[in-house]
Amino acid sequence: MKKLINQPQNVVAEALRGMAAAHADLLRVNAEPPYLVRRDAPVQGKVGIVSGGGSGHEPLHGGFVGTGMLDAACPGPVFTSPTPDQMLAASHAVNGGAGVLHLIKNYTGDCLNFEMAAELARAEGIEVEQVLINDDVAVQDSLYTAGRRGVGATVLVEKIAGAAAEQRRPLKAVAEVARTVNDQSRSMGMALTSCTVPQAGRPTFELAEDEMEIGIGIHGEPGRRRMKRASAAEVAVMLVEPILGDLPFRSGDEVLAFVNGMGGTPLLELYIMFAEVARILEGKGIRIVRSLVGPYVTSLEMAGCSVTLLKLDGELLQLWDAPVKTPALRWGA
Amino acid sequence: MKKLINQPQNVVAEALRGMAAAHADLLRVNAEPPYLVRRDAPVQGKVGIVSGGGSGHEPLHGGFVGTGMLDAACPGPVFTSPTPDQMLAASHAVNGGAGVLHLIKNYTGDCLNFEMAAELARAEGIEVEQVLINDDVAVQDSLYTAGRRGVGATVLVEKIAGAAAEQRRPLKAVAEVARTVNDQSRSMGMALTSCTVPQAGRPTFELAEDEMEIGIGIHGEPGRRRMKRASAAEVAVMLVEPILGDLPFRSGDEVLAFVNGMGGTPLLELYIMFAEVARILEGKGIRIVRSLVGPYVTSLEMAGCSVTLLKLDGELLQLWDAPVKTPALRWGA
Amino acid sequence: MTMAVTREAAEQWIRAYAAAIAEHEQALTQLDMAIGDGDHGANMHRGFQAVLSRLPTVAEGDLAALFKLVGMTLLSTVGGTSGPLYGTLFLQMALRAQGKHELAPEELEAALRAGLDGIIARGKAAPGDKTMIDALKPAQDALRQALNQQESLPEALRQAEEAARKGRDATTAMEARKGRASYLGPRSVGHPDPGATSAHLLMECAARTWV
Amino acid sequence: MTMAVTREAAEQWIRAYAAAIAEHEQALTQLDMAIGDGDHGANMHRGFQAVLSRLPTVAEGDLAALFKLVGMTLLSTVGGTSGPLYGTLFLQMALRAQGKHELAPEELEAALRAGLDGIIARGKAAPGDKTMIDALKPAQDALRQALNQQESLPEALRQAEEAARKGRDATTAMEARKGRASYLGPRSVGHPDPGATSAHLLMECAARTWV
Ligand SMILES: Nc1ncnc2c1ncn2[C@@H]1O[C@H](COP(=O)(O)OP(=O)(O)O)[C@@H](O)[C@H]1O
Ligand SMILES: Nc1ncnc2c1ncn2[C@@H]1O[C@H](COP(=O)(O)OP(=O)(O)O)[C@@H](O)[C@H]1O
Ligand SMILES: [Mg+2]
Ligand SMILES: [Mg+2]
Ligand SMILES: [Mg+2]
Ligand SMILES: [Mg+2]
Repeated sequence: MKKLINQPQNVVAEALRGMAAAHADLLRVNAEPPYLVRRDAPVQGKVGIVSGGGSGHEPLHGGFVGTGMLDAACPGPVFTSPTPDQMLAASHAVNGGAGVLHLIKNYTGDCLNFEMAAELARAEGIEVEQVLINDDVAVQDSLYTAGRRGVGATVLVEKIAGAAAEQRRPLKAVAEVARTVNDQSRSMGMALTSCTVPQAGRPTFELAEDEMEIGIGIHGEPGRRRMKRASAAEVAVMLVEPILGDLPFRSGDEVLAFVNGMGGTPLLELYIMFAEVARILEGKGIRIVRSLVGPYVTSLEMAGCSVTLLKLDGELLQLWDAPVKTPALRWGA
Repeated sequence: MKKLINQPQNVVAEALRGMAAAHADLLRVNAEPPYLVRRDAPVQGKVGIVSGGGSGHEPLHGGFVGTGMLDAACPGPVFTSPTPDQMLAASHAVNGGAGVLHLIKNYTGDCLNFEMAAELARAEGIEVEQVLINDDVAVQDSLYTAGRRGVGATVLVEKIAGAAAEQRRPLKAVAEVARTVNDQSRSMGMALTSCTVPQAGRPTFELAEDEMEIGIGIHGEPGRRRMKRASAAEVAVMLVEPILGDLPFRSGDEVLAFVNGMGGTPLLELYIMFAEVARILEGKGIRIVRSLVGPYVTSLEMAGCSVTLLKLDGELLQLWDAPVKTPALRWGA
Repeated sequence: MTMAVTREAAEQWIRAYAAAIAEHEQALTQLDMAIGDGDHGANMHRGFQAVLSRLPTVAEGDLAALFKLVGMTLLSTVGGTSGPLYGTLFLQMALRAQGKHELAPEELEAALRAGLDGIIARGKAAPGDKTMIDALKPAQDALRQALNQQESLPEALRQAEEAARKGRDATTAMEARKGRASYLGPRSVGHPDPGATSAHLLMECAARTWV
Repeated sequence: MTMAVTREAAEQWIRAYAAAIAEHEQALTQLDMAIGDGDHGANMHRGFQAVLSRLPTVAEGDLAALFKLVGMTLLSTVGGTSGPLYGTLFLQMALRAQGKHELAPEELEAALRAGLDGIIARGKAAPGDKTMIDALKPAQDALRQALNQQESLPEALRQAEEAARKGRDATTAMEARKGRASYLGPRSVGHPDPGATSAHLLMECAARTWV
């Protein structure tokens, strides 16, 4: 296992120590139960936004804690949902009297734990709203599945809801904006390699040198289908076409295009993918007005990428452009 | 070869198309000869800063073109220095009458090409200064080598020199600041895996599952020595001790600590490394007052990391904190 | 111990299960690597090691205290899908064991059924969805039926264990419709479900402990 | 063609070298993977393919025009260490071939020596540093000596090629002191130098073309 770690069971706790040491200007880390919270939390009168999920997706979520995005993040063990006590403690820590919004990627584990946390928080008098993120078009039929997964759109929902909360919009309105971003976003991902969960010690799946997986999630799971490796141009078509058909996106739409790295794919390749995505969209008359390129929602060291498109309107655009100051996303501040 | 590319020989040109599509608000891309230049170049009265080098180190250098950092970057083929005509054209494009500073990582190829470019530029009436970056303590004796390599400090030199130029300091003064940053910086890197140059098609070297290389550069070269894999804590000692001893750094020093990912190592592990580095520095009475964690000077998809320490003073700190607005480094703007 | 499950016997069950999970950690994780995310063994092991370390704190308590400790510990240390579900199982059992220091066979059956109902209410999985339900529900049904037929508790548990094992084995042929494995669609067929496997182990430990 | 190198013969040399580089691209890259960064073959190939495509633009020119085109093309398409160095070689040769349509053996020798001196001035490598110098300088010395001894140009070139080959082979045992390979220190020993290998090929093409 080629990892820069000490004990496999300590990776999350030790990475949190690193976050605390590196970003004391932006956030604080609570060790037990583990959560990260913006330095000045709770902000009186502001909706507190809490997200979280298994670790291994860094910078998601801890890297997005700060001004204009998340108030707190709850890290679980690698690829394992955190627990209700973390979410409850984080909700208390960010509750500035205007209620707390939980942003939840739609995985059974995350849903169950956040549900229990909300029950506990409400019982303790905190107003809680929850928004499920489920943008992955690779999961096709929610009658026969746990429903679409939350993937790339998570960053966009967190950023935009964070901006809305920063404007002191009320809880219901912030939740509403978060739901709109999720509704207007679609994603799909692929992998060239698997990844190795530290405690498992070997890759979750094996891919031959000439194979790839299309329709993966972000937990090292194999995807919908295994195929022969293809060019960046061909991969872009396989990812973008299902996205476009699903919303659907139409000629004249203005979008935020997000090419996300899964962790092991260098930026050079992500920009090649971005060029291919841009070419396809241009051919359809869809205009890229904002972009994001980089490893933001990762799956440890997996090689691969995902594409997310968000249909923008003036309101979402203005919230996207609003200042944000977190370890991993920062502008205007 | 597990890469998201089309033709191996086109990777740089296609990635540049992606950069242009994604970051039109910050920069322009010239295709022939290839260079990236900040959108509003040349800025009248401001020293123009040009860097460049082989590709495969993204976001270095193109990702640092914008306000407060580089005015232009010249990308060569993967791991191959760009050519004098690129540097000459870029120097013309950024010359706002206050002269041009070339920031050069100390590799024979880069030095030779930038030297020839400077000869040509001066012959065409552009005032040119050059600063060599050579912070890699893994290269020990410059009598028997091409001299120390430029690695992690490159980002710090580019950022701080960029801030000095933005303040409209004259060419000699900007070069002076750049030299100071280089002089006060030391780095060392290690690899858990090699990387594959697209046109070579297979890994530059092979490492067994239980091996690592200590003292690597950023071009997929093997390092100074091959060792059995060690824990993050042990690796941190191997990287930090030679750095501390070299400047030397002393108790009471204030530093910027930069843990850099080589491309294939996830952020989770980089933060574990940061925690280890912070622990060592704390033990020596050295205070981390600024930090940078992430893949900034990469070697394609190589797994591994490097550590850079920069001894700060009030002047450097103020320039580091100054606004920067580039694709890969951004704050205060 | 055939007439009722004492406080001591219940703790033996928990300890036996913790040991079984420790022994099968890698195997459970490998099952989860095939159709999930490769953490089920680690999740359960983390949880039950925490349970072991906290057992002394309820040494004086009744059965409800024991089950509540297990449930709360799983809830706050396991995470993922299995944490809330196994946590719910034990919390529901605790509700049925209020003030009790032993459970008669029928009381045990009712407590386990409440636990199963809790899991179904939370996870909303139905039999055939390829989850832990596919081991737990047949086991529960077999247990009730055997007790209704006046079988001894050990014999009833033996039948329940057998039903859990068959239920676990039946998941191999199923296409998952809940949890992470559902994302694989038809590719989930051909692998046993990790949660059904850990659930069978729970029944197996009961049958083995309470002879 | 034994008395002088004509414009046509010079172009044949360049074309032969471009073909040799194409043939040995992978081999050169592999040598560079061992002690460098794995691009020497690709670098040289890119450069000489560009040269081939531009040769028609100087079809009418003299030897200086030919060498200048080669030098400028290498300079603007190869990059890395070998671009400026091989570029300098040909630019220096161009200076010695001003207005000429053929070079007598001594003129050729002087032109090549100027090229070598240019490489040394730029790269500051000394013999024994494990660079292209270790093939080029022995070749150059052998060429001059043979011509001094009144050998024919083909025979002198044969001896030069042989010296280049021996020089190339001698780099295997050397520890690099210049270029990327120097970072490896003692680990650079045991591998031939890529640049010395491509430099030998250049002499080999001359010997083969100008018989
Ligand atoms: N909705 C559900 N109801 C009941 N059990 C479920 C449900 N979804 C998943 N499971 C069970 O959970 C097991 C996986 O647990 P685990 O790997 O610990 O959590 P995660 O899937 O979050 O990684 C599956 O094998 C399955 O038996
Ligand atoms: N200072 C120098 N002088 C002469 N030749 C050199 C020098 N440094 C390196 N070389 C030659 O350059 C070759 C490498 O060229 P190449 O791989 O194309 O460039 P780079 O090293 O920049 O990747 C080496 O094998 C060596 O022969
Ligand atoms: Mg999990
Ligand atoms: Mg090179
Ligand atoms: Mg799992
Ligand atoms: Mg090379």
